Amino acid sequence: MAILVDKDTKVIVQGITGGQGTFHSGAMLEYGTKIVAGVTPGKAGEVINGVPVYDSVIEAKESQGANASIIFVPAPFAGDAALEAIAADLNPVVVITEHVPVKDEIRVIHAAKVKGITVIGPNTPGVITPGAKQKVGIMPGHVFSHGDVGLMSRSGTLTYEIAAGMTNAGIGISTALGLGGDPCVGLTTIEAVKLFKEDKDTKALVLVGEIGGDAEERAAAFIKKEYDLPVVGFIAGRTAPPGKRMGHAGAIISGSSGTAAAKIKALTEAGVAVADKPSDVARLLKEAL
Amino acid sequence: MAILVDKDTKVIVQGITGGQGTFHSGAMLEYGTKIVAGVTPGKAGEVINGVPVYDSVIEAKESQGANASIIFVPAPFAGDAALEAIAADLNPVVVITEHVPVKDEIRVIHAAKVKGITVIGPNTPGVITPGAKQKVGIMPGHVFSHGDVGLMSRSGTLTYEIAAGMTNAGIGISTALGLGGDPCVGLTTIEAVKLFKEDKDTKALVLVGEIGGDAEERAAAFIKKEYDLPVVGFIAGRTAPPGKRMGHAGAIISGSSGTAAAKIKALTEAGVAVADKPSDVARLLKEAL
Amino acid sequence: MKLFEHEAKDIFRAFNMPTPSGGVAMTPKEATERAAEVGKPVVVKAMVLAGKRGKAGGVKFADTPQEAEKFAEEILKMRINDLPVEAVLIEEKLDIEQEIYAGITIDRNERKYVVIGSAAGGMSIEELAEESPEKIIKMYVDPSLGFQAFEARQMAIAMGFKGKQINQLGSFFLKLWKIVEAYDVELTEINPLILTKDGKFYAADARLNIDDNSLYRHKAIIEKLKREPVDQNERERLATENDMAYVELDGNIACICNGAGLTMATLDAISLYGGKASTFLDLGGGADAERVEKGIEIALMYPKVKAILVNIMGGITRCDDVARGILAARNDGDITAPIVIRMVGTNEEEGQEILKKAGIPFLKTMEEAASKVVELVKEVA
Amino acid sequence: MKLFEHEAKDIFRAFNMPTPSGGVAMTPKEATERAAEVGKPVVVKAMVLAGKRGKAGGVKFADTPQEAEKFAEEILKMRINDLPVEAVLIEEKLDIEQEIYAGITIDRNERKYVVIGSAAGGMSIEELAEESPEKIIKMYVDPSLGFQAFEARQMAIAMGFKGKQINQLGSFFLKLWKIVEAYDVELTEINPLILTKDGKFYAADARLNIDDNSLYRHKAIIEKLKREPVDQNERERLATENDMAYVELDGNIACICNGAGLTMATLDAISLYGGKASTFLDLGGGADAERVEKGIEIALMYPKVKAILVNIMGGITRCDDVARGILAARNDGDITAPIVIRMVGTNEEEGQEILKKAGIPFLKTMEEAASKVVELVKEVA
Repeated sequence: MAILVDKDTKVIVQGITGGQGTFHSGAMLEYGTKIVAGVTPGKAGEVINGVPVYDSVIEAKESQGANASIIFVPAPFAGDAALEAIAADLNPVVVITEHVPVKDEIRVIHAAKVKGITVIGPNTPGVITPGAKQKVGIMPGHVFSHGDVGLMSRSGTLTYEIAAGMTNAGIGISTALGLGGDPCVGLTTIEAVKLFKEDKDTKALVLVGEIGGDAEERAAAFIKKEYDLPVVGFIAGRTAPPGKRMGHAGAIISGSSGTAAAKIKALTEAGVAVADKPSDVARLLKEAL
Repeated sequence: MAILVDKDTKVIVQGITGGQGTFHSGAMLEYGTKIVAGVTPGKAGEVINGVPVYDSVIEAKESQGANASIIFVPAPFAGDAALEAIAADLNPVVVITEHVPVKDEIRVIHAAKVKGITVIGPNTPGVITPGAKQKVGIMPGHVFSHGDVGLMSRSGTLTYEIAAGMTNAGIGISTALGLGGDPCVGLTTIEAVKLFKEDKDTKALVLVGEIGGDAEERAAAFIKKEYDLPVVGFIAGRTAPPGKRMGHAGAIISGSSGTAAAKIKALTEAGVAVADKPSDVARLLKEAL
Repeated sequence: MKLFEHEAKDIFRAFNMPTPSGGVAMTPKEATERAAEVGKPVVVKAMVLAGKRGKAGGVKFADTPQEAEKFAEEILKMRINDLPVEAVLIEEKLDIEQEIYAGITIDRNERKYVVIGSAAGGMSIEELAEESPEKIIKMYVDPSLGFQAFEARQMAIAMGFKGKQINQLGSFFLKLWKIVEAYDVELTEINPLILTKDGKFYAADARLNIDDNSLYRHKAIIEKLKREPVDQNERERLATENDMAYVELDGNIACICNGAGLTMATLDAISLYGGKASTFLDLGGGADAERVEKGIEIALMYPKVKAILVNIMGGITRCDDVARGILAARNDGDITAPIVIRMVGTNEEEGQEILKKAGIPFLKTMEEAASKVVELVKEVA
Repeated sequence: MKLFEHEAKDIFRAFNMPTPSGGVAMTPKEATERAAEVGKPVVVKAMVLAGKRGKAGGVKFADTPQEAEKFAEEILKMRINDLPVEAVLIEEKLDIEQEIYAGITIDRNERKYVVIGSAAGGMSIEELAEESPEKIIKMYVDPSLGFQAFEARQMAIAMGFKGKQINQLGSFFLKLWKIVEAYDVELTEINPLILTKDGKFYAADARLNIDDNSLYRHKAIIEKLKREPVDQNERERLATENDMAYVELDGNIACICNGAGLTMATLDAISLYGGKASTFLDLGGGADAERVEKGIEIALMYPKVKAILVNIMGGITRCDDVARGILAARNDGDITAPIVIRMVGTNEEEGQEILKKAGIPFLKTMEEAASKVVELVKEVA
């Protein structure tokens, strides 16, 4: 078991004929991901990495029996691609694309919510379940080892850094999940915690947050009340100045809200062991388990 | 019992300070309708026909405990008024206003559907339940007498004509209902039949249709399959030429669809006794009952 | 409001929808110039707000500017469906690979916009629906999300297109939807939408009807068109100005009633008694004396009228007001044909009193009234 | 993209939103003319994309055109928040009855637009939120229906307005929403929105930020503005052009990393070891050698930089590419400050091999690297 992605996940790659789509569908297949079809309108009949390409998601789904989608199409078309995946009832829909207009994100997230579909991202590295050898994302698979700790994060490489540290320390991962670096993302931190809570094979959590918004504070409130297993946290951006976007569109301190200090305080009060450095995460996990 | 409107109906009149709103709220009150509040933005504090006026539907509802709305505001603002009533969970929402843009109608009807609210109209004379002395509409109350026949129609004065004929013949009405003369209306003919079917005090139906669309054919199919009580029909527009709007925006024969002949045929095949003239309706009812 | 083809195409072009090169001409001379500008064989089309103009001879192909001038001259003199041809549109004659149908309208059962397409364009959608309904693709538009690009592509796929034509045709449908949204369009059709031999799509025709009820939102476009709706004769225009519903028919009895349903039923009753109506005239709700008089005046402008039937079911409309209107019309000498009056409902007695005093007869049921007016017409004839 | 106040107000006016009379001036002389045109006491405001310009002296009231000229001269010479004042806006000084706050932004938890209003405008919404949160009215916009006129009126009612002001202020909010929808606005504020003593509402200030990710949809407006985003210094502009995330800080260590989270964590690690970062530079995913070299070049343009820390977690980014980039920068003589390198992940061994051969030292953990670079800076100082 795991969350969102497991051995039964059959993935459609939207935008498979583009550079990113081709490269990462290859990497996913190599890792073990069951990619059953690709979609690029107008390119039906092509074959990329052995995967047949269709003109539309619905054709791809009906021909190959897919149940999830990963989207690599350029930002101006990513919202439409996500709506197409949602209309075809694929779930989850993982939107890798960066720079999607927020108005489009809001439409996509709302459309998914109405249908009870999970959108991950946009601007996410995706989801990986090492135990099932399934990744629906762009993360380097080898840094994630199988185990019983759930990992969620708003950033990519920082996740790899922490995952690598865990792997080196002999701690494995049930599912690792990038939530996306944009202010508006589909699956939120608190929703991710809830999903992990329902997963009986996840025995502890690592919550990697960053400045901006109050997703971590909300998750902390939930953890305090409802989550009994160990949680280790890390918050990036302690030294970030207010008013500046730190790379991610979502990583910005506005006024006094969204600071690392507030997040660390909320998590600590919720009983979460908050690491000072990425490398402390593995140590704190060992102590907690 | 009856449908949509009964002794527990407490009505808000939107646009009560306008000419139509003032005139018809007076007529409704005189008939016996429980009007608890009026709404005209910016005119809170006024009193019309003894009814207090509020700036918004939600204020009116919360102050006076209303559960239904009738709308007299001018066409450019009627869609907004209906959405306001829907947002405040009033049900039914009766839209008297004529000439509402169809785009607005579609939005309103969809918003109501999502919340399970019945919109009657636009461009309707409204609903009357003579037994409860409640009318939420602009029809002359005295031509409707209490009884057990349900009456539904897409037109106003024709309904009064037929109701008057029934009253003269000693046949009473459970609820009479104007569906509205526009192509897109909230409550459809078939939905009205279904409502009457659930009403144990309605023992027979009169279905007054007209050219345009296929609402009557759809209702006929339902009646054939699911409705066992007597139904008398009348279809206006047997002599109407194709391609011309006969007064109502919805009363138009396009190509070969929407003709009176097709409707009469469908109703007859469903076991409905179709009258040749409005005055035949009462006679056919007597024969059927 | 129905737009002329060239007006609709101006909007199409504003939304980057490809249309054939060319332009509108008001005179044969302008037509020559337009054809010369195109520099290729052209089509000369009558600008008239009537269907089937092709069958009426309003569409001609010209190989030279001289030929275009000749056809323009012929066409500009025509009347189609009783309407004058306002102008001609001169456009490049396309090298046709395939004729396609694309349209958007409102489905009254679903209460949604519906996008319609067919790879078998050229003929009317009604004919196509009868001959080969399986060739018509329909897609309903979700009222909360609107029509999406992926759905537009699905239209193209379902219509049988492949490769990059999926995106090209999809883009056509998407633009058409954006126009529908922007201008409260209740019906638009591109028939034919032409795929040329060199693989390009063009809107070769354009039908665009804006919801009359929404015109207050589109003052800029009406301003730009610099015209009033023109698909009406003088009587129709007058009725529209007075906010009355008015339709002309083939018979000789003018029906003046209140309410569309009642008016239709009155027409039908006349037919039942062997008569034929000339006029559908719905005075609307709450007509006063002046309005009744105006209605009679408009109805009598139509030469076919031999008798009048006034049928009023008083609700908001008061019978005394109606009686006063009839009286005023008579006293002004406006009533130039036999008239039958039936009038019941609100203030019925007061109204009847007025008519009685003036010596104007009236009846109590619409059946009596209809049968009476049919008799009168027979006497007149 | 942040719009200048006068640019935002041009859009406001296009949506029929009342703004004070006046106009923009590039020179003191133009300021006199604008003030003379207004013909009343005016306010002279610095056009600069920085907050708190009032406190910085960028807003002055002038009773005469001469006074306006004098203030314009002063203000046009100013720099506010390290940015030059581009122009001044000369506007009628309004006769204030009440200052109101109106704004729309995006709520990231709800993933919805949120409309915000307060009858206590004038001060910043953040201050107001701390002092009197009860005075702030918020309304979320339904993503499928959009913001409705009745909701706009409810805002005005909830803010305490009565009578016809409900419709007037509601109309302001509704227009603001239409602008947000039309231009992909991620934040707009009118603060203050002024109610004058004679009972009229005016947008006295205007903040309008368009979502950078949506700019491809708004080419017409960018074209019209005839300018690039200007709230950036040269280094920031260069980084934007190269699609790198770049932020300048107060310290002296430039952090060049891949990924925003990792870059922030690197900054934090430096601080843990007693150092202070000067630069946040995120190369993004899949940086090649050239990009790495460019990143080093941009980082070193900032005079505060005393040392560089390159911290790469190879995923899509390959360590051999990074190594080649560093090598190239060194060989070109671009590296003018001590550099510490940490590099793991994809093609780690190949990358390390390249650095070893070139005699460039590298470290394996970010903690070692952070502590090392802090030491180096101390030595340099």
